[in-house]
Amino acid sequence: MKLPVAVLMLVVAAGLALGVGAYTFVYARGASYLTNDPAACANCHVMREQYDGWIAGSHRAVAVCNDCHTPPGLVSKYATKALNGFWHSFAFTTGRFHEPIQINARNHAVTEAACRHCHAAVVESIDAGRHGAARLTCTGCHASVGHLQ
Amino acid sequence: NILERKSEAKNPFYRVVELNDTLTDPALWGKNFPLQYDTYRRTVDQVRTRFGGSEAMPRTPSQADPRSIVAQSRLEEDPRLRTMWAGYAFATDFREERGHAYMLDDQTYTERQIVAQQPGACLNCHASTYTAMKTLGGGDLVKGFEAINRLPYAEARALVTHPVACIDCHAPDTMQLRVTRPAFMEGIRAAKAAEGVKDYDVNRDATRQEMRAYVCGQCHVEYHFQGADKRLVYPWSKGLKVEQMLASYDEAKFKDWTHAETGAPVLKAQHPEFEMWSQGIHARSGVACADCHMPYMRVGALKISDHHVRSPLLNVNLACQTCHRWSEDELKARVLTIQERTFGLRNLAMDALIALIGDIKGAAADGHTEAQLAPARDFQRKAQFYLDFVEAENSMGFHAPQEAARILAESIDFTRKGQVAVREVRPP
Amino acid sequence: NILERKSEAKNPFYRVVELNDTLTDPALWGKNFPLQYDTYRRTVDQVRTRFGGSEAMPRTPSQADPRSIVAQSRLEEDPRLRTMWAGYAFATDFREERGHAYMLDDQTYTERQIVAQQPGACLNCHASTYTAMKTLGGGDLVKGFEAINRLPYAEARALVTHPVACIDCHAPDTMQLRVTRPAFMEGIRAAKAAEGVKDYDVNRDATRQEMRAYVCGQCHVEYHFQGADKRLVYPWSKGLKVEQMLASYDEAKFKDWTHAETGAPVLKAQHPEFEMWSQGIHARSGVACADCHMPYMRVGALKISDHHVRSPLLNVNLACQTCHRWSEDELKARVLTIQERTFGLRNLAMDALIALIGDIKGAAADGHTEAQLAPARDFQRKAQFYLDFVEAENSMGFHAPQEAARILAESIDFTRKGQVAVREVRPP
Ligand code: HEC
Ligand code: HEC
Ligand code: HEC
Ligand code: HEC
Ligand code: HEC
Ligand code: HEC
Ligand code: HEC
Ligand code: HEC
Ligand code: HEC
Ligand code: HEC
Ligand code: HEC
Ligand code: HEC
Ligand code: HEC
Ligand code: HEC
Ligand SMILES: [Ca+2]
Ligand SMILES: [Ca+2]
Repeated sequence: MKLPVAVLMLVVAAGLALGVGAYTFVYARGASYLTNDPAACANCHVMREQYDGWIAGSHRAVAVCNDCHTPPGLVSKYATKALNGFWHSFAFTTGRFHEPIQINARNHAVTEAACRHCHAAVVESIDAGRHGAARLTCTGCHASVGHLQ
Repeated sequence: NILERKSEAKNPFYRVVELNDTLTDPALWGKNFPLQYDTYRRTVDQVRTRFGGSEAMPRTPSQADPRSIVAQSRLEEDPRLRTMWAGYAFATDFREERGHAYMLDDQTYTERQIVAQQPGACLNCHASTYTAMKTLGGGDLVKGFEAINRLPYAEARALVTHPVACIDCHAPDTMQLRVTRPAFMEGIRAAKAAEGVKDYDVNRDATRQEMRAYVCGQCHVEYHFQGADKRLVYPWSKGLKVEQMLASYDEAKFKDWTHAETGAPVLKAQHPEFEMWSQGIHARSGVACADCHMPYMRVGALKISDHHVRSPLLNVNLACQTCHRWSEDELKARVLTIQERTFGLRNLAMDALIALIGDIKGAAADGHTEAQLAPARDFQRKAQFYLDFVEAENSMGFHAPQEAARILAESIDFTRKGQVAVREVRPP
Repeated sequence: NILERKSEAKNPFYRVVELNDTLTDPALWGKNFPLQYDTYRRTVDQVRTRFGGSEAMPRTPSQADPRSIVAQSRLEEDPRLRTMWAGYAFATDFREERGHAYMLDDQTYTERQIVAQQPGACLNCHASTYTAMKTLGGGDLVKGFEAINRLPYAEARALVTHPVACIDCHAPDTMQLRVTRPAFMEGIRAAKAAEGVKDYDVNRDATRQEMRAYVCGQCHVEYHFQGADKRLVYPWSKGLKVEQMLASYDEAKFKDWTHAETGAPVLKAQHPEFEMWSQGIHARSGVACADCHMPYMRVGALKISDHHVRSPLLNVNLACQTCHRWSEDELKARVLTIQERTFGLRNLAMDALIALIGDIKGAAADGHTEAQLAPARDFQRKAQFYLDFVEAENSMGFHAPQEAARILAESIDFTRKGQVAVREVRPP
C-alpha cells in the first residue's frame, strides 16, 4: 500500500497549496476516496443519493463504487481517485457544483470502460464485433444499472 | 457466471464463409451469423396487436395469386378509404402490412399490379436489389438504380429473388451498417442541405446510432416516382415535416392521381414512419428504430440484435423495459392511450373529408364551374394528404403523438375551409 | 463552511413558535421554518418565459386600484379573446397570472369586480381562507365554506388578510400536507366515485405523492358557482376529461353567460391545470406538481422544497434534471417544441371560432329563427369550451401535449359542423 499513501501525500500537498481543499480532504475524510468502501463515499451527504441508488440498484451485490468509477490498474485507479477526491472535496467545500450532480466526460468514459471490462463477453458481439464501428454508450439503454432511478 | 462467458465469447462469430459484395442469399451470411439469421427468418410470424402486427387470412391460391395466406384488408376494415382514394389503385386492394419475409410476394401479387402499370422502381423497397443494381449499372450503383427504376415491373422483378437481405443493410467485410439505397442517399442529402449541412454523405457522415434508423429509412418513408424515368424520390428538399413535403409537391405541381368523385388533383401519402419518428421525442432522445424493433436479446453468452423485426408490443420486455421501468401491461396501456387518441381524431378527420368530397361532388352536379370548384378541391388535396400522412403511418401516432394529433387537427381545419368555400359560391 | 454543514445536518429545524390551527400569518410559521418562508416570499418575483412567468407592467396607482405594477394584459396580446368572451366580464380585463404573493390584490382590484357583482366564493382560491372559514362556521369548516360563498365579495374580503399561506397546505402540528378546501374534497370524491371508488376522503385516503398534487388542485382547476348560494363546485362528477365536464354542464343546462354577439349559452373554462395534468404522461408516471414547481433544493446539508412556486423553466436544473439527463437548453427546447405546436393549433381554433361567431351573427341579422340558429349556437358552445380549456390552461399544452392537441382538433371539428349547420338553412 505504498502507492496510495504517496498519492495521498501528493494530494494533501496540492491541497495545502490551495488550503481549503486539503483541509476538507482530510476533515471530511476525502481520504475515503482511497478506500473501497461505498459507505465511505457516502461520507459526503451529497453522495447520499447515489449511494441509495446503488443500494437499490441491480449491481449492489456485484460492484462497489470504485468498480465503476475508477479505471482498472493501480496507478490510473489512484490517479483518478486523487483527482476526483481532490476536486470533489474542493467543490464540496465551496459548494460550487452543478445540481443535480452530473458525471463529467472523463468519469463517464471510466464508467463505460468498467461496463465493458466486466461484460466483455456479453457485449463482444454488439460492441467489438465489427472493426471501426463507433461504440454505443451502455448507459444510453442501461441508465439505471448503477443507480436505480 | 462471468468468467465462463469470457472464454465462451472469445470469438462470437465463426467465419465459415468468406462474404463479399456479390452474395445476396441470406442463408450464406447466416452461416457466419446463425443467431441473427434464425431470428431474421422469424419475420414470417403473423400476430395481431390492436393497431399493428397483422392477421393471417387464409385464401384459396389462384393462378394469378398463389398466396395461400394474406394480411387482413384495410379497405374492408374501413370502407371510407375507398371514397378517399376513389380512382386510385389503393381503392382496389390495400392490406395491413406484415413481416419482411412477405415483402416481395405481397408486392408482386397485390391487385394494385393489375389495375395499374407499375415500374421497376417499386422494387427498391421490396427486394434485395443491391446486387441487381450493381450488375445493371456495371458496378455503378446509381446507374443501376436509374436502370431498374424505368424497367417495366415484370422485367425488373425477374432480376431479384430475395426480400430485404443482410447485404442491403450490412457491409460484408465488417458487418457495419450501410445505406444501399440511392433514393435515401439523395433524400437525406437534400434534407440535410435544407438544414444548411452541405454535401452530406450518409455512409461517410452518419453516426452508428443514426445508422440504426437510417437503414430503416431506406424504405419506411413517403415517396414518389419522378418523371418518365420513374426515378424514386423522397420529397425532403424542404425538410421532413408534412407541410414541407406538401410544399415541395405543390411547387412541382405534382399529383398522384385525379380524384374520381371530385376531380381534385390529389396525393397519396405512404408509410412515413421515418419522417413521423423524426418529429417525436424518441428521435430527439437518440432512440433509433432498431432500439425498439430490433432490441438486443440474450442468446447464451452473447447479446445480439433481434432480427425478428416486428411490433415492439409483441416484445415489450426487451423493446421498452431497459429504458422504461414500468410493467409490461403499463407500457402497453401507455401506447394504447396514445394510439386510441390518434385513432379517434383520425376518424373525425376521415368523416370530415368524406363530407367535403360529398359537398364538392354535389356542387359539381349543381353546375359549379371549374373555377368555382378550384378552391375547395385544393382544400381537399391538403386535408387528404395530411389525413393520409397519419393514416398511412403505421404506428397510429406512437412515433410522434402530439405531431400526429397536430397534423389531424390541421387536416380538419382544411376540410372546414373547403366546406365553407364550396358553400360561398352559387352556380352561374 | 463545512463545520456548519455537518452540524446543520443534525437538526433540520428549531421550534421557536408553538404553531396551532388558528395561526394564519406565514411569518409566524416562518420562525420555525425560515428556509421555506424565505423562498415562499420570493413569489413576488416577475420574470417572463415565452408562454409563462409574467411581465411586470408599471401603472399609475389610483383610488380604485392602488397596484403600481400588474402583469401584462392577455386581451391586448390577443384581441380575439374579446370576441370569444363578448358580453362576459373576462372581455374587460384578463391578465397573465403571476406569483402567489399577488393573488389577493389581483383578485380584489381586477376590473372584473367592477363590471360584475362577485360573491365571497371567489376568495376560496385567492386568500388564506382556512381560519376565516373555521371561525364563520363555528369550528365547522364546511359550514364556514357555505357561509363565505354566499357573502357579497366585499364583506368576505374583509375577513381575510393573506394570500395562500402555510396553513392552507400544512397541518400545524406535523407539517403534513392537507387539503383545506371543501370544494376539492367534494370534487375529488365525486371524481373517484365516477371511477367506482366509494366515499373517498382525500385527507384520509390520498398518498403523500398524491397530496403533492392535490394541494395545488385545490385551486388550479375548472370551477363554477352553483345556485343562489354560490357554492363553489368542480364539475368532476363524470370525470376529469373535457368531454366529461362539458357533459355535466350540459346535463345541468348550465351556462356562464349568453354570448353578446350570437346569443349562444356559453361556458368559460378556467385554469384546468389539475385536470390537464391528470391526462398527461407525467401524472401517469406519478410526477406531481410539486416535483416540478417546488423541486427539492439543497441549502447547506438540508434538502428543502423550494417554496418559490414558479415556472419550472426558470429553474430547469432542479425541476427537470433530477429525472432527465438532458442539458438545460435541450430541456427548454423540448418544452418550447410542445408549446409552439399547441400555440399554433390554438390560433387555428381561435380563427375558426371567430369565423363561426361571425357566421351566426350574420345569420341572425339575415333573419334566421331561434330554432334555425340553435344547432350552430350549440356547436359554438362546444367549440368555445374546448378551445378555452386549452387557452385557459396555463402550460400551453406541456402538462399533456397530445391531449391538448386532441382537444383543439375537436374544437375545430365542432366549429366546422357549426359553420356547415348555419349554412344548411335559409331564413323563412
Ligand atoms: C454498476 C456500476 C456503478 C456502480 C457500482 C456505482 N455507480 Fe455511480 N454511476 C454509474 C453510472 C452508469 C452513472 C451515470 C453516468 C453515465 O450516465 O455515464 C453513475 C453516476 C454517478 C454519479 C454522478 C451523478 C450522475 O447521475 O451522473 C455519482 C456521484 C456516482 N455515480 C456515485 C457513485 C457512488 C457513491 C457509488 C457507490 C455507492 C456508485 N456511484 C456506484 C455506475 C455505477
Ligand atoms: C469530500 C466529499 C465527497 C466524497 C467523500 C465523495 N464525493 Fe463524489 N462528489 C462530491 C462532490 C461535491 C461532487 C460534485 C462535483 C462536481 O460536480 O463538480 C461529486 C461528484 C462525484 C461524481 C460525478 C461528478 C464527476 O466529476 O464526474 C462521481 C462519479 C463521484 N462523485 C463518485 C464518488 C465516489 C466513487 C466516491 C467514493 C470513492 C465519492 N464520490 C466520494 C463529493 C464527494
Ligand atoms: C465489477 C464488475 C461489473 C461492472 C463494473 C459492471 N457490471 Fe453489470 N453485472 C455484473 C454482474 C456480476 C452481473 C450479474 C450477473 C450477470 O447477469 O452477468 C451484472 C449484471 C448486469 C446486467 C443485467 C442485470 C440488470 O441490471 O439488468 C446489466 C444490464 C449490466 N450488468 C450492465 C452493466 C453496465 C451498463 C455497467 C456499467 C455502467 C455494468 N454492468 C458494470 C458485473 C459488473
Ligand atoms: C440499444 C440499447 C442497448 C445498448 C446501447 C446496450 N444494451 Fe445491454 N442490453 C440491452 C437490452 C434490450 C438487453 C436485454 C437483453 C435480454 O435480457 O435478453 C441488454 C442486456 C444486457 C446485459 C444483461 C444480459 C443478461 O440478461 O444477463 C448486459 C450485461 C448488458 N446488456 C451490458 C451492456 C453493456 C456493457 C453495454 C455497452 C457496451 C450495453 N449493454 C449496451 C440494450 C442495450
Ligand atoms: C420508442 C420505440 C420506437 C421507435 C424508436 C420506433 N418505433 Fe416503430 N413502432 C413502435 C410502436 C410501439 C409501434 C406500434 C406497434 C403496434 O401498434 O403494434 C410501432 C409501429 C411501427 C410500425 C408498424 C408495425 C406493425 O406491427 O404494423 C412500423 C412499420 C414501424 N413502427 C417502423 C419504425 C421505423 C422505420 C422507425 C424508425 C424510423 C421506428 N419504427 C421507430 C415503437 C417504436
Ligand atoms: C428494403 C426495404 C425495407 C427496409 C430496408 C426495411 N423495411 Fe420494414 N418493411 C418493408 C416492407 C415492404 C414491409 C411490408 C411487408 C409486407 O407487408 O409484405 C415492411 C414491414 C415492416 C414492419 C411491419 C411488420 C408487421 O408485422 O406488420 C416493421 C415493424 C418494419 N418493417 C420495421 C423495419 C425496421 C425497424 C427496419 C430497419 C431495421 C426496416 N423495417 C427496414 C420494407 C423495408
Ligand atoms: C420507398 C419505399 C417503397 C416503395 C418505392 C414501394 N413500397 Fe410498397 N411498401 C413499403 C413499406 C415500408 C411497406 C410497409 C408499410 C405499409 O404497408 O404501409 C410497403 C407495403 C406494401 C404492400 C403491403 C401493404 C399494402 O399496401 O397492401 C404492398 C402490396 C406494396 N407495398 C406494394 C407496392 C407497390 C405496388 C409499389 C410500387 C408502386 C411499392 N409498394 C413501392 C415501401 C415501399
Ligand atoms: C433491415 C436491416 C437489416 C437487415 C436486413 C439485417 N440486419 Fe443485421 N443488423 C441490423 C441492425 C440495425 C443492427 C445493429 C447494428 C448496430 O448496432 O450497429 C444489426 C446487427 C447485426 C450484427 C451485429 C451483432 C448484433 O446482433 O448486433 C450482425 C452479425 C448482423 N446484423 C447480421 C445480419 C445477418 C446475418 C443478416 C441477414 C440474415 C442481417 N443482419 C440482416 C439491421 C439489419
Ligand atoms: C433507448 C431508450 C428507450 C427505448 C428503447 C424506449 N424509450 Fe420511450 N422514451 C425514452 C426517452 C429518452 C423518452 C423521453 C422522455 C425522457 O427524456 O425520459 C421516452 C419517452 C416515452 C414516452 C413518453 C412520451 C410520450 O409520447 O408520451 C412513452 C409513452 C414511451 N417512451 C414509451 C416507450 C415504449 C412503449 C417503448 C418500447 C416500444 C419505448 N418507449 C422504448 C427512451 C426510450
Ligand atoms: C413535469 C413537470 C410539471 C408538472 C408535473 C406540472 N407542471 Fe405545471 N408547468 C410545467 C411547465 C414546463 C410549465 C410551462 C412554464 C412556462 O411556460 O414558463 C408549466 C406551467 C404551469 C403554470 C403556469 C406557470 C406560469 O409561469 O405562468 C401553472 C399555473 C402550472 N403549471 C400549475 C401546475 C399544477 C397545478 C400542476 C399539478 C396539477 C402542474 N403544474 C404540474 C411543468 C410541470
Ligand atoms: C389558494 C389557491 C391556490 C393554491 C392552493 C395554489 N395556487 Fe397557484 N396560483 C393561485 C392563484 C390565484 C394564482 C395567480 C395569482 C395572480 O396572478 O395574482 C396562482 C399562480 C400560480 C403560478 C403562476 C406563477 C407565475 O409566475 O405565473 C404557478 C406556477 C402556480 N400557481 C403553481 C401552484 C402550485 C404548484 C401549487 C401547489 C403546490 C399551487 N399553485 C397552489 C392559486 C393557488
Ligand atoms: C377554483 C379556484 C378559483 C376561484 C374560485 C377563482 N379563482 Fe381567480 N384564479 C385562480 C387561479 C388558479 C388563477 C391563476 C391561473 C390563471 O390566471 O389562469 C387565478 C387568477 C386570477 C386572476 C389573475 C389573472 C386574471 O384572470 O386576470 C384574477 C384577476 C382572478 N383570478 C380573479 C378571480 C375572481 C374575480 C374570481 C371570482 C369570480 C376568482 N378569481 C375565482 C383560481 C380561482
Ligand atoms: C401551496 C401549498 C403550500 C404552501 C402555501 C406552503 N407549502 Fe410547505 N410544502 C408544500 C409541499 C407540496 C411540500 C412538500 C411536502 C412533501 O413532499 O410531502 C411542502 C413542504 C414543506 C416542509 C417540509 C420540508 C420541505 O421543505 O420539504 C416544510 C417545513 C414547509 N413546507 C413549510 C412551509 C411554510 C413555513 C410555509 C409558509 C411560509 C409553507 N410551507 C407554505 C406546499 C406548500
Ligand atoms: C420526478 C420525475 C420527473 C420530473 C421532475 C420531470 N419529468 Fe419529464 N418525464 C418523466 C417521466 C417518467 C416521463 C415519461 C417517459 C418515461 O417513462 O421515461 C417523462 C416524460 C417527459 C417528456 C416526454 C413526454 C412528452 O410529452 O413529450 C418530456 C418532454 C419531459 N418529460 C420534460 C420534462 C421537463 C421539461 C421537466 C421539468 C419542467 C420534467 N420533464 C420533469 C419524469 C419526470
Ligand atoms: Ca402491420
Ligand atoms: Ca404566468
